[in-house]
Amino acid sequence: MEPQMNQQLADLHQMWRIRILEETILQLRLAGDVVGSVHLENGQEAVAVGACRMLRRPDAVFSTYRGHGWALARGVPPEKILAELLYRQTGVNGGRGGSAHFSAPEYGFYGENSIVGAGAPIAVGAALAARFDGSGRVALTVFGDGAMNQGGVTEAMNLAAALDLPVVFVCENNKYSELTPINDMVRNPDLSARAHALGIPAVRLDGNDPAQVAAAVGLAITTAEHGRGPTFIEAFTRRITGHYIGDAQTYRPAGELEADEKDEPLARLRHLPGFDEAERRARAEIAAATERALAAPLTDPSTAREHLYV
Amino acid sequence: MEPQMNQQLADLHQMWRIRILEETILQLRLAGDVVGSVHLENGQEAVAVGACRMLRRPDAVFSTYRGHGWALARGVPPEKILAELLYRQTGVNGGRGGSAHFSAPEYGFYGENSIVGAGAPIAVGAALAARFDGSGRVALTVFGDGAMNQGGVTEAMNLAAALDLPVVFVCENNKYSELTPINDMVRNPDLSARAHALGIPAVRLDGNDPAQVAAAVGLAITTAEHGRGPTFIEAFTRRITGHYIGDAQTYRPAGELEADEKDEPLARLRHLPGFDEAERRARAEIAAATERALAAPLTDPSTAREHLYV
Amino acid sequence: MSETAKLTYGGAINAALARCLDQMPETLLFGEDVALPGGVFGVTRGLRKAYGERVFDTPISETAMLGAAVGAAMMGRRPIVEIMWADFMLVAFDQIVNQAANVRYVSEGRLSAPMTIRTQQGNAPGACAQHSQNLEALLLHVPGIRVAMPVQAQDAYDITLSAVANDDPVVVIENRTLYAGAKAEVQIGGPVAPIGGHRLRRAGDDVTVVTWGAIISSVEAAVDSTGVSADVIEAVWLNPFDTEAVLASVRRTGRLLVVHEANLTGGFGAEVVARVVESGVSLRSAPRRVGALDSRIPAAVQLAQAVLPQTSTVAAALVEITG
Amino acid sequence: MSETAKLTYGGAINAALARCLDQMPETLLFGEDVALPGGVFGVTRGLRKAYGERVFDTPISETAMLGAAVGAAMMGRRPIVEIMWADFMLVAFDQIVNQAANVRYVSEGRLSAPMTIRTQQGNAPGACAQHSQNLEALLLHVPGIRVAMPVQAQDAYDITLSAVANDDPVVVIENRTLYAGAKAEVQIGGPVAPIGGHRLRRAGDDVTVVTWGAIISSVEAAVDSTGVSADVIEAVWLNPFDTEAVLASVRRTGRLLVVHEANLTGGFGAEVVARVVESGVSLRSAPRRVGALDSRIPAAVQLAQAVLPQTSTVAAALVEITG
Ligand SMILES: Cc1ncc(C[n+]2csc(CCOP(=O)(O)OP(=O)(O)O)c2C)c(N)n1
Ligand SMILES: Cc1ncc(C[n+]2csc(CCOP(=O)(O)OP(=O)(O)O)c2C)c(N)n1
Ligand SMILES: [Mg+2]
Ligand SMILES: [Mg+2]
Repeated sequence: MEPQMNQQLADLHQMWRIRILEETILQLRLAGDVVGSVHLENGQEAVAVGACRMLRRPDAVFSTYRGHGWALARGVPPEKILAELLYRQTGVNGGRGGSAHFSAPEYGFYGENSIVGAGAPIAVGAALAARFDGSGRVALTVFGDGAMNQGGVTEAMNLAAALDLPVVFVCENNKYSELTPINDMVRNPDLSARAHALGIPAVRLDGNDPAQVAAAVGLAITTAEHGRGPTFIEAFTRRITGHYIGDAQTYRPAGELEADEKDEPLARLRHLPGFDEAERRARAEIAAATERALAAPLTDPSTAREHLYV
Repeated sequence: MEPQMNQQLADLHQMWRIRILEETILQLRLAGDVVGSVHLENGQEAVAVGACRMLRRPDAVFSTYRGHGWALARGVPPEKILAELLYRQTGVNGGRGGSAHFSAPEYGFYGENSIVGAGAPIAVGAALAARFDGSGRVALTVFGDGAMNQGGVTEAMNLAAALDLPVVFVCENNKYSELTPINDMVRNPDLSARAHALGIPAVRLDGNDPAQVAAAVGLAITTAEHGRGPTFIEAFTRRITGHYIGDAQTYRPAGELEADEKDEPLARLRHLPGFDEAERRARAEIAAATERALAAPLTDPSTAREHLYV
Repeated sequence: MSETAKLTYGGAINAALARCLDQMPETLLFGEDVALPGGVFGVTRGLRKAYGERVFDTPISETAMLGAAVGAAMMGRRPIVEIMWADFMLVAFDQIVNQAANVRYVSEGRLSAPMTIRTQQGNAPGACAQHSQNLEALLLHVPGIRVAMPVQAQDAYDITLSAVANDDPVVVIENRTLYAGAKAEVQIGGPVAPIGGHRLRRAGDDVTVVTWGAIISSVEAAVDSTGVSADVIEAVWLNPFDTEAVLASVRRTGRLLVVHEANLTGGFGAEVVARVVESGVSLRSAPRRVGALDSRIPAAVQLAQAVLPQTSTVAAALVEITG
Repeated sequence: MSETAKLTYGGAINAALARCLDQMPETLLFGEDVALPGGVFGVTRGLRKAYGERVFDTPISETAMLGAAVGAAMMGRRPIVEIMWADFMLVAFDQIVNQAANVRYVSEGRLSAPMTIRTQQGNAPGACAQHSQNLEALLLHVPGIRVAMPVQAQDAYDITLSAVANDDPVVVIENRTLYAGAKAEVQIGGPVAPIGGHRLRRAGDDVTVVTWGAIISSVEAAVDSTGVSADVIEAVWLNPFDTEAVLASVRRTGRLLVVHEANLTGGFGAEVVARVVESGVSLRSAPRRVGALDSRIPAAVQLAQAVLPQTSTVAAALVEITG
């Protein structure tokens, strides 16, 4: 196989891993093993996969509540993610983070955030640290289209631009903020224009194509490495599940979801020879991880008071 | 005289009124009659004067702490402003607002704000009200260059754009935020680009020329009246006094202040035949107002608890 | 014209909002996902359709939303703005504390901000630390803001109306675990009460229990299971707080227990205890507070249970204080 | 190597910051106007020159500043960020409460946020309502954040060091009316103390006065002028709060007065009172609090005086409680 083909298969496999992880989480949630708020990223896997394959060891990812796949793509073992959602001792945070707020710094995953937009300034801080700690770290923060309207995101982008900090701002434009279309909430649907206006190089691309995302993130890393600061990437994608579990998606125009399902990153690759094999491997891996996660003991409630302060 | 000349003289007189009001406040502050934080707008008078002469009765102004001149240009009698700063019963708020946080809604001056950027969303609310109350109100909010980096300002601009609300955003770009040059705090010195990016028509103009400001505000009002929503005006101007009283302006490059003093709106009009006369009239008016304000009784401290709730 | 309807807690709020929109033309209702989608909890369902443009969706811009409410209120509108989770107030707390709270006072009464902020708070199984806080104490330290916390459907209906009709900023803190509970008979259409007051949920002689929020169900269960004779005062309005009612009860019972879901330190329970003991009323035993431990709230249900007050904790406190 | 220097309160903070920058290479110092201008109150003067790029100015973006502190701290830096006025925290309160406070706990200790927020608060003649608040109580209800409030130059020096050296988020609340006061002998260069503890400012037998912040000068004046024999405990650290020291004193004096500049309702004074009475210690008279009235703070000096606690109010309370 050519290298490009290899890469495509590798991406495919990663995307399958995320998809099956998310499907597994959905099943666990419906079965009541996982409780509470869960946000899946089905359909959006290509952004995480394209971006994370370009990241290096010291790089730091800051995602939103929709972050299981980002963690997985960053290298967090699925068992540790599942155990986290199942509140097991073996979870990345022993269940304190849960689906929407876990972190795994040992894998360069500095955590989800359940306050819309709040991860962006924190990523800027991680980039600021890089200026002084010799790590060569680039900080990548991902947020949604709706998050662009949270003032702190603009503040974060401006601060990164003013200080030339190595940040990659990835906006996953999936057209909706919860149940509301982004285009009803902005006048100018080109969200990347806001980054441009702050002096940040910005690109809009097909977020269902991991190669495009990877290319842009690669360029962003180079830009950052050369001391030229932040980059903004608006990646168009669609979630093919509800915003939360139980979201009936009645706000979708007729036919939209069907079209999105045809265009989602895995559907696009159905023709690839390794498609089924990638799925099988991913299923086996996640199934085994699920079994182990379920078998692990729940975190001991007597530890609940620990770690508030040093 | 031609109408244009008349207008110029009227503007000149208004600017003199503001200048002398501010100088008087400075004297009162240095004498200890006024205490605490005072922000003068010497050199920036043309923005307030150009803008306010275009505003109609129902329009609402929301300024910053640097708002004495905006209040005056909006029609608030100088005596009431001075009495406010002197904590007299006859002050617009009986001294509860003081220099940095007073309002006079009966003159369409909905108040200063001492939280950078916080007036912008409030102005959007006043414009929102106009959609339903039949007032035909346009809301004008003025803030500094530095305020552009406060997230709430972007949120406010986007909300106004998304809802097509009648707001005029006036950014007085005086180059400094307190003691720090704006161009060190942004990558792209064109602040109006941010409004553009949100889909808001934006213009950059000479804020030391009341006619340019007036023309832009007039256009903004027409735009708003036609239901086309907000406008952004970046008005370049310079303050020729410190940010606060006592600010020695050591952060200014050599020669800058001198150049600014040559280019400030009153200096520019020194050649006008009515220049001295306008100054005399303004001086007489403000002197009389000061006398009356000083003669008024201090607000009775026993009223301090009133008006917390209805 | 007063009549009754069988409504859930969420339904009662919906009915109250509908009545506000119907009878007060100056009301506006906005927030994230409140209009076309009808709210992420369905509380505002149908209102956009019924009341048109006065009900609208906003961007995810809490600062702009709250600021817009302040500005619209200053101009005579009566905005009702939804902050989806109380935790999200904190991205825009300035607009509540430095802006809304100051409008009337600083303008010497020339301006006012008759706005209502609806939000909901508290822990539910699996919610993360950023969606679990009980933040009423932060608001209760802010002069100029009113705060209510209804739990029963009738109160949710009545308080929503009183809040919207009030001419000052009012924060109504709801609880999402209650929205879709059992239906109850709710008197609708009656006169709008002024703000303030409490509800006596149990009457008794041996201890005064002051509580607010959804945890009242644990308090009631604890009282019932221990058989302690308790006055249970639900402070549905926390500002204004009905200090007199509490003092009158404590004068009789000689004992005070305060229960809230928020963490103890700096919670409003401290204020209740302080007011009671400052009054000089004589107590038969030391007052007590039950609240969450001073901790962040973990997502794991079994850990959250160890942090949040449980019925058993309340019961133990009741027995101890009266024993 | 410990030596002494004559320093103002502001100078002591400057010296402490210089030492931090000098001895802890992972420190960063940033905020609005702190670097090139040296701070609007001059507190950070000279530090940019001495320590270069680790000291820098930021845009007027409190959310980005505080978020950047959180992120840098997670990565092992030790950021010191200045929020020019405590009132301005509120535009970015999320980054303190929902972000910084959660880092260690939610990550099960895998991450931490060793950051220091320096701010200053309180009323000074003529300050407007948005520049006059005392907001410590808001922070003190937030588990995961430490809070200190130094008043004396030595404490300002020591506490700044302890805060920066501590591995959790610490808010140090200064007071601008103190920055340029008289110089005092300050011990510099000594060992860095762990956080916590109180200062006994007066020793006496008839009443325990617990207080914090700049109002301590009114408390001392009131004690001295009335001649009341009072233990005056200054809670320089409010979290951790030295409950034991207060209880030990009250056990002896049998009386408690708490004085703070913040408004009474929901202030931290309530917490102090509640802890004392919950402990069951027997009191000779009802505890009392003195604080600002529950009001916004007017700019007019004569009105502000009517709202804020004065020496005479404290004196009257002392006489009453011991009388
Ligand atoms: C400050 C804040 N406001 C509101 C919410 C509630 N909320 C959670 S997700 C969400 C939509 C976010 O949309 P977008 O940024 O497009 O991300 P997506 O969920 O589509 O990935 C909202 C409004 C929140 N978590 N935080
Ligand atoms: C949220 C907030 N942060 C910081 C301040 C302190 N501050 C007051 S004025 C000012 C500078 C504002 O600069 P700019 O917006 O350019 O307005 P100018 O004063 O130049 O008119 C700052 C930082 C504040 N009042 N509010
Ligand atoms: Mg989205
Ligand atoms: Mg400026």
